[in-house]
Amino acid sequence: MTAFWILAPIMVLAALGLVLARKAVHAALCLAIVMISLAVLYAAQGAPFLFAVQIIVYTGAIMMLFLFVLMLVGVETSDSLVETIKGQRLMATVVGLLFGIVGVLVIGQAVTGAVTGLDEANANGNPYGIAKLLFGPYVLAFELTSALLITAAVGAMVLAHRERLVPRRSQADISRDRMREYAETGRHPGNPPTPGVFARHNAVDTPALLPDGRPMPESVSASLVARGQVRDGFDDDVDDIAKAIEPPPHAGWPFDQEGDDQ
Amino acid sequence: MFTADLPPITGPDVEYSLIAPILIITAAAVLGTLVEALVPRTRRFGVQAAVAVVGVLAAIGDTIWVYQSLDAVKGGGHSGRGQISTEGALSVDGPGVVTWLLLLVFALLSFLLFAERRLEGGLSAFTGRAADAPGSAGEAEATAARIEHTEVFPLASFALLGMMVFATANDLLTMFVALEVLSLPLYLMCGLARRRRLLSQEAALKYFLLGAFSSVFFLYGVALAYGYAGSFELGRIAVAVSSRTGSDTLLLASIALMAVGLLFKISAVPFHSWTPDVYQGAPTPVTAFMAAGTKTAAFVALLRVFFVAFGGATWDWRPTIWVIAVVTMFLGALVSIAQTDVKRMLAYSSIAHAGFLLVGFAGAYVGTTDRISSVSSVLFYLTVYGIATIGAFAIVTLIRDAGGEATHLSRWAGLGKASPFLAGSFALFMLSFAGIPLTSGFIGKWAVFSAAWSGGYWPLVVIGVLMSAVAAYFYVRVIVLMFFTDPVGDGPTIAVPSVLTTTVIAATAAATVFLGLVPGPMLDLAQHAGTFVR
Amino acid sequence: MTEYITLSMILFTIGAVGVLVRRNAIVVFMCVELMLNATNLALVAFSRQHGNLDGQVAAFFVMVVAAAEVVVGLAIIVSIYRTRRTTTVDEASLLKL
Amino acid sequence: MLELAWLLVAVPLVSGLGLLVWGKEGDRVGHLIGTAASSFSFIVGLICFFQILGRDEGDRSYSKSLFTWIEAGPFHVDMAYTFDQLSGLFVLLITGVGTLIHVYSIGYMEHDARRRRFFAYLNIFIASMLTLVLASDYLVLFLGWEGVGLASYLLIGFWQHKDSAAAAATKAFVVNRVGDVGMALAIMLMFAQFGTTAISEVNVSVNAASTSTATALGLLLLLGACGKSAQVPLQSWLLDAMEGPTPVSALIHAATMVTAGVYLVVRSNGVFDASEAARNAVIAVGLVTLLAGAWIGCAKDDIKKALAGSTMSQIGYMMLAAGLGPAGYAFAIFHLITHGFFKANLFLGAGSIMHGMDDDVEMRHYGALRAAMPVTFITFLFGYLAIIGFPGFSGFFSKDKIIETAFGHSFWVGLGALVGAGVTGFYMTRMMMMTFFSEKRWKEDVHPHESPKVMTYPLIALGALSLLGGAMMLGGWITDFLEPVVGHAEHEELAIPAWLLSVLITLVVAVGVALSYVLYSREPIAAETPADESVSFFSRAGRHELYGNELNEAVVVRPTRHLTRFLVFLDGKGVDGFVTGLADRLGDASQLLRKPQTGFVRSYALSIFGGSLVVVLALLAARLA
Amino acid sequence: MILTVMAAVPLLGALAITLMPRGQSSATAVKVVAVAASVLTLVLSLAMMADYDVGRGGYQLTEKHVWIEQFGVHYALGVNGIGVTLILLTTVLTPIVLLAAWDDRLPTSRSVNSYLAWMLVLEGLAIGVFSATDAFLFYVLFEATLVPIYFLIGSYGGPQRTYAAVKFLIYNLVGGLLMLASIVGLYVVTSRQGDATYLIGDLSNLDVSTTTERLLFLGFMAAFAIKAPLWPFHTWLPDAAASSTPSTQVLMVSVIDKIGTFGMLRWCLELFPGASDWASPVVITLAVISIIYGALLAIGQDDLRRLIAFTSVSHFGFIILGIFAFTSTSTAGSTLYMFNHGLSTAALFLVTGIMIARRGSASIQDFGGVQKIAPILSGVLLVAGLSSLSLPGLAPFVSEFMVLAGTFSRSIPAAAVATLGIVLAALYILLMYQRTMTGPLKEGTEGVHDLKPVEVASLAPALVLIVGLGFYPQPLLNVINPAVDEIVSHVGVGDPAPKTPTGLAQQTEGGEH
Repeated sequence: MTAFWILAPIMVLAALGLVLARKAVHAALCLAIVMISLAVLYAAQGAPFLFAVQIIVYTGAIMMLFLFVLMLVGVETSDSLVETIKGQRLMATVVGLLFGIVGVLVIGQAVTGAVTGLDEANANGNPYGIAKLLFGPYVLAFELTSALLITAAVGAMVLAHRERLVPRRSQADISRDRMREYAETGRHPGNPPTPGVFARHNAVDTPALLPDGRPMPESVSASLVARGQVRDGFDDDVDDIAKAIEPPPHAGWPFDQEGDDQ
Repeated sequence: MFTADLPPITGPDVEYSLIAPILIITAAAVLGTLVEALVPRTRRFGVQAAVAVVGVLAAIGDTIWVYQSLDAVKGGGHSGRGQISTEGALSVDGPGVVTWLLLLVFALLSFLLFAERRLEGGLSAFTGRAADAPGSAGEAEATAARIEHTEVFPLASFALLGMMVFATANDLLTMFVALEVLSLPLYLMCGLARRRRLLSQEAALKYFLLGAFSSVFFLYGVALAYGYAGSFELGRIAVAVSSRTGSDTLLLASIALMAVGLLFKISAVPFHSWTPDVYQGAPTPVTAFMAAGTKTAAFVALLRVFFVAFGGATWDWRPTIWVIAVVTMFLGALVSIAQTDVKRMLAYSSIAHAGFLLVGFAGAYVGTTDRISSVSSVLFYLTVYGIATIGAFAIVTLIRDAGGEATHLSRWAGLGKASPFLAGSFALFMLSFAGIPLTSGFIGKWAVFSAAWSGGYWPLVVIGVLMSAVAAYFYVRVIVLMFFTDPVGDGPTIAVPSVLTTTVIAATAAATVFLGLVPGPMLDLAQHAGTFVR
Repeated sequence: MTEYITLSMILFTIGAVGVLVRRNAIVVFMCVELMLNATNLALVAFSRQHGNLDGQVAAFFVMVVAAAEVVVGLAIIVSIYRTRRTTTVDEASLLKL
Repeated sequence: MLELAWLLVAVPLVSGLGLLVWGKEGDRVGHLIGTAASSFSFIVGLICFFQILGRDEGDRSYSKSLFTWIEAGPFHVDMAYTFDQLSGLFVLLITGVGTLIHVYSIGYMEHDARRRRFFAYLNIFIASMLTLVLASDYLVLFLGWEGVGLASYLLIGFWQHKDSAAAAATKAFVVNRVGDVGMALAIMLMFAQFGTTAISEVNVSVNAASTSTATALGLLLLLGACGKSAQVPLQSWLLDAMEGPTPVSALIHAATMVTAGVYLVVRSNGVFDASEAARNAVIAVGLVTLLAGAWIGCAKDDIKKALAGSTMSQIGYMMLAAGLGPAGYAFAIFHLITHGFFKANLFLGAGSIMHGMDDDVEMRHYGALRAAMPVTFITFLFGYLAIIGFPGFSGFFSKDKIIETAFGHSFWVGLGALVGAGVTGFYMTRMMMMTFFSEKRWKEDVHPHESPKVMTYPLIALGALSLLGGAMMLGGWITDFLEPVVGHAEHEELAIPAWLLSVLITLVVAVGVALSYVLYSREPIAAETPADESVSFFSRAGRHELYGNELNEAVVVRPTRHLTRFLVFLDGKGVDGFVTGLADRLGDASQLLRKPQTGFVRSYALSIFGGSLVVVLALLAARLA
Repeated sequence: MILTVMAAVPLLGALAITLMPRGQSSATAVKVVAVAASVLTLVLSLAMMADYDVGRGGYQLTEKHVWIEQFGVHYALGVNGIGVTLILLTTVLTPIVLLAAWDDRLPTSRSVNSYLAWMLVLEGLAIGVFSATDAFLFYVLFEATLVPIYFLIGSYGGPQRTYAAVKFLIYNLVGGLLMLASIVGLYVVTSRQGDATYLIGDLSNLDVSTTTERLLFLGFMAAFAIKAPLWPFHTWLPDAAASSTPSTQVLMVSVIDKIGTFGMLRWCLELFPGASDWASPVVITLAVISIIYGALLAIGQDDLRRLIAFTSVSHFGFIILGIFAFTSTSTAGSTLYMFNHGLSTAALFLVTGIMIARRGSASIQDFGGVQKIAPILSGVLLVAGLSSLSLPGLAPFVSEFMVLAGTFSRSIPAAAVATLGIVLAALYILLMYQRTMTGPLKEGTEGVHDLKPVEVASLAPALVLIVGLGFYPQPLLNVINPAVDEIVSHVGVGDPAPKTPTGLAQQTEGGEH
């Protein structure tokens, strides 16, 4: 009983943590706490076999799977605190509270009758008792779980496995291709310089300058070239910019300009 | 070291001949999995389809044999036909075997739709490579390479296996496992549509999360039932219920929570909300399979649990079922009026039909040998509903435009002119759904209403007929659209199906008319099935 | 006995509320697992009360089922993540009305 | 011949229907066939009449059932006819006057393209009217009753291209239908009360029934009679009915059909004998109509309408007489017959005048026609003298008797009848003055001329009958003759001798005539009708037919129209609106209920969670409750 | 057997037509086949009349086969006088209607094949409905008639056809489904007492509690009241009539709506006499309201088709009134009225249909002075109209008067108010006639030429029957009376005896006669 009273608050808190933790990883850890505590309770309840399975299968395998997927989708993801569905949180709380109260009052308190205890059932050891049931009345369910597992395996394959349709291209293949291409079409195997290299501006519309000072049009995105938005990047730009910065020589006051227009 | 001390565990006693249909389907599913691994891709699809169809056909044959031999195995003491087998895990009884037959027939028709490859230019309705993101280069590559997920056949066979066990499970634990066996493949298959994959994946996610959520409720109900009776076996629970051993509130909570899980599967309000989304998003052949099969299996399981295990508490649960039936009929019928998508509309119609089925269930009428009972009426209704549903979804697969199936209702305008027979068949299914006489739907309605009235619930019958009028409104609107409205623009194209889909449509339409005109044999079957074996 | 069932009920409810309030599909799914665990607790407790092992066997089955379910569920979540780059369930709301 | 008396009806009916169906080829001979059919009926009628005359006084009624018309449960109606003294007289009047009018119409309608059809309608009318008077069952009578209504409708609206004619026809039919309601209810009451609708049986059985039943029956029959005979309050259609061709006005709206009400009352003598209240109602109706019709007759400038007012008034006399019980029945019939002669004469005369005046009916456009149309003038004069009751002429005898009997009943009724006689003298003299005397007021290019012989011969015949019809009264022949049918009446002695009353009546009439003569000869008559404002209230009211139409409009037509409009609105917005509204609400509800389908999986989960809570609570509640 | 054959012939004809090629070239052949099938049915119905023993009463020409054993449903046919009358009406009207549909201009791209096929289907189903002696079979066929009409309105009607078709279907379906509830109830009731059965012979001696009987009755009555159509359930009719072709209107109003009144007579009264008696005050009130309300609304209509529809509401009021007065006179009158109303409404719908087709408008305002250019047309309209206003000498009068006379002996106020309907009838018919046919020729009406021979040929039989039955209805009444007597005695209210029977009077008066 002691174990229960120690573990129960921990489990409830951990469960609440699962619900309230912003980070998914924290939630997963909270769940792991619940599960391990449960395992202990199983042991206390005369279910040593389940104690082991809970630790191995649940906490070990299932939780790891969760964590693994969490890693996959980004371990840092965290829920925003703003509830987007109107009233969802309120209703969830209200329904949850009511359900909990009804459950605890009606169901929890309704469990009456003497506790038989498992001493007799576990007479030959807990695993033996379980095995006897597994291969007795529950043999069909037991066999059915195999269908479940096959389904799970096939399902995971279907959804996650990308069947390779073309042979995998290794780095060697790629480099060989590049060289062949260079030989046949003259396409340079190396990367072109990025825009703005050595140029006056490092903007994307400014071609890189080759060591000999010639601009290299290929360094600018083809679409910019097509739109004709490429700067040439040479010195005459300087004049343009100077003009843009300095006022024109015979510029008057703004109101004078208005008068000039007339 | 302990081995010597322990008494040996005797092997289970399994009546293989009785549960052979289940074994055949299991074998087909496993074989399918192996085919996936061993048969080259080019021939895989055909082999898979053949394995699945042959498996189902064999199972059908065996089921008929089992049904005929039920009388022989009838033991003394109980009123039903058949017996409890496999150490109490399955009850191979009249209603159960009839349900097997129904499930197998629905599966056969659905598998034919699965195997249809002419509509997508030689490819099936399932995505080529589910792992590719929709619209990605990989997807195009997969399409170009003409690869297909032939795994749907073994998956569907597993689902079928789950359904069959679910409908005949005699203990709650087997029932729970079967529930998962039937659900998991369906979750997966929902996400495999070739077109509109975003919707399809979303449907899979929703179905999965909500399915898992609701099955936990079912499981908790099972746990409470175990807490109440100390056993998972339906018969033992029934004994506990009638002897009122445990705490009543525990029993009631158990009934309620198990009802939640089961009502979720049959899409009764307020556990229906997944239905429209999933039906719309899933690949249409899967929707057909799911709509007909899941509902049938789940409903028979519902009947079994409530009549066998909780039969002693009928007066506790009947009023609630009553109300749920009304609300389900009402909401399903009403909301379908506002739908503009054919598949969603059929989904809401499926909700409404769940309500009508619940009417028959709420009657909780045991009946005599020559009278329509709740079980036989529901079985008949499931038959006609399943057949018409598969037929309707089969037609949905044929009405297409550039983006795949043209499911928006406005695209169906003027279909009657473009293809009178297709539109006529769809109209026939709609009329059957609406319960117009001379179609099977009418006899079905009649049967469930008479069961309800026989059970003393005539106001429910009156509400039921009024709700059918509301429901009829939108079925009629579809007919208006197809026959009385001129097409907007070019109208959709009507894909020319292969013999597979054609067979399905022809067979379902013929069955709908036949069961409307000559319902006797099927009624006989449903009625002769008798009651559940305890 | 009562306290075990009460604890189980509390955990179950917390799990259910978690399903309703969390938006990360994985966390939602974890909440479902919490509910399953709560159920297992009840089963084990009832098993001891009735003095038979059926409850424990059931709990064992639940674990197996949960394992399979997790595989399938995470596969679905991953495949959605590949498409949408998110695991928020609210984002998956194209199908509605 | 009596057993073949059904030919009376059959021949004109077949002829009429045949003429209708026959195409254009029938146009040449249609009128001849029609006249021949009518003449045939007259001859058959005459033979039959003499056959019953030849029988014993008590055995003059001949009944024959042709076939069972309707039989269902206790309801049994034979298609049977009874040829007795009363119907015999009517048969002669109808076929006699009818044939004359057929002949007249040959000329009158000569230039009408649809003359064949006109004769067909006339034949149908003759057949229906004969059915009415020969019927030995009220329902068969009703068949004829409505048949004449139909013929009247068709003939009033014969010139359908005129809106006014069409409207008048509709009005006539509809107003008659109001009367028919009474008639129909009376027949139903008979069936419910006596289990039969045979006239003879009803008239006997009514004695065994309560007085209130008899009164109800009498009043209902009176309502029917009012409709058909244009008695107040259902008088309004008759003046409009003058839109029909003049021979129609003569035959239907003067001589025969409009007197059917009187016939009905006399035929149902058993009923009226059994209820004094019903009789008094008849008297009241008759008296009021008598005066009202006379009043209208004084004010109308349209010759046909003036005559129509006069017809109303004269029928009022008959009605009054019929209401006086056994004492008056015979006189009512007598006056009916003489009126048939002279009023047909007057109408045909009017038609002859219109024929010569280019169909102008306005008396103010007449004047000094006596020279232009001598035959018409003379015959019209005979009719005039007969109607005002000039001693020796037929009207003198018949009206005299009625007024005498009225005084016998009550002084005030008698006084009313007497005043009516005076007014009759006034308006008829006015008509004579305006038409044949005074100065010419003809319109330009109107050249009055005498009508062709085919028209004048009937006039002459009718003129002769107007003079000689009174001979029937010689020795009280008609009262004796009709006694087996209408019952015996003790002759009541008046306070003053009969001859003195006759003199008094003649004096009163003379005063009326003189007053009129003075009024219309003193100064020239205006060629145009003076404006309403310039004439006295009496004239104005008379012109407006005592505001009967306005009353109908206000009391019946307008409320009905409003009710109809309201109901059309109600049907659309209320009855149908409820249903369509329900459908709309369902649509709204549908839109509303799809809202929770938000697409958010968490909302769905909430509904599942909430639903499970509700189910748990419901089950617990069901146990606790 | 002959009943089955009679119902099957039109259905087979319809099948044949469906299989025939579509398009202009084969249109005439299709029409000929359709008319031939209907004429063959008419001949068969005359043969049926020959077979039918008028004097014997009861159900004759019966046949019975088990259909759905589990429900106790039989394929059972048989006719009594009422059924014979209505079958005759159906078989007489269908050839007329098909002939009249010869020149119907259908909406573009709709085939004449299915148009005529649906009509023949309707005829076959109607014959089935009128001869079914199994409640379930009756219900099935009753509901099945909805489908052909639905397609006839929806596919071939006017601009509002979709709305009208849906309204028609839903309205009638609501009623039908309520009846389904009662049909289910009948099963429950009979199976509790022994074997489930739907045969009318077994059902008419049902032993049920008063409440159950009333509930079952209400279900049946709901369907029939909507079908009939009784106020306030009538609003589907004007819309449906205004949106369909003349032939559809005739089949719908003259034949199919009769199923409502027929059903009241055969099923409500025979199965639930006590409940019928219980409900009669309400039904009679509604019937009287229908009479007056329908007539007043007819006066207020501008659309010819709606006008006739409302006149039918009024006339159906009379029929229902007669049925629920429970006297042999009124009930026989109602039955006869069903036949007569069928004829007169058919004539009205067909002739106005011709007018509307030629004028291109159904608005009364668009007509005027047609008589001048189309005398035969106007004559036919007038005769049809006069029969509609129950002019004595035309068929409807006899029946209307029988209804009123019978009702009068049961309820004077009802009869008195109903009688006012005859004034309103005169108003709506004659005003319509006046506005369309008389007066000067209205502009735009010139195209309304006179009837063509084929039109005369199609209308003539109806008119001849209208006149003939007006003077000599006895042949039909002889057929009707035995059946009606059985029903009235089954209801058990009995004919009210005359208060002062003639015999009594003669005795007391001592032979004054």
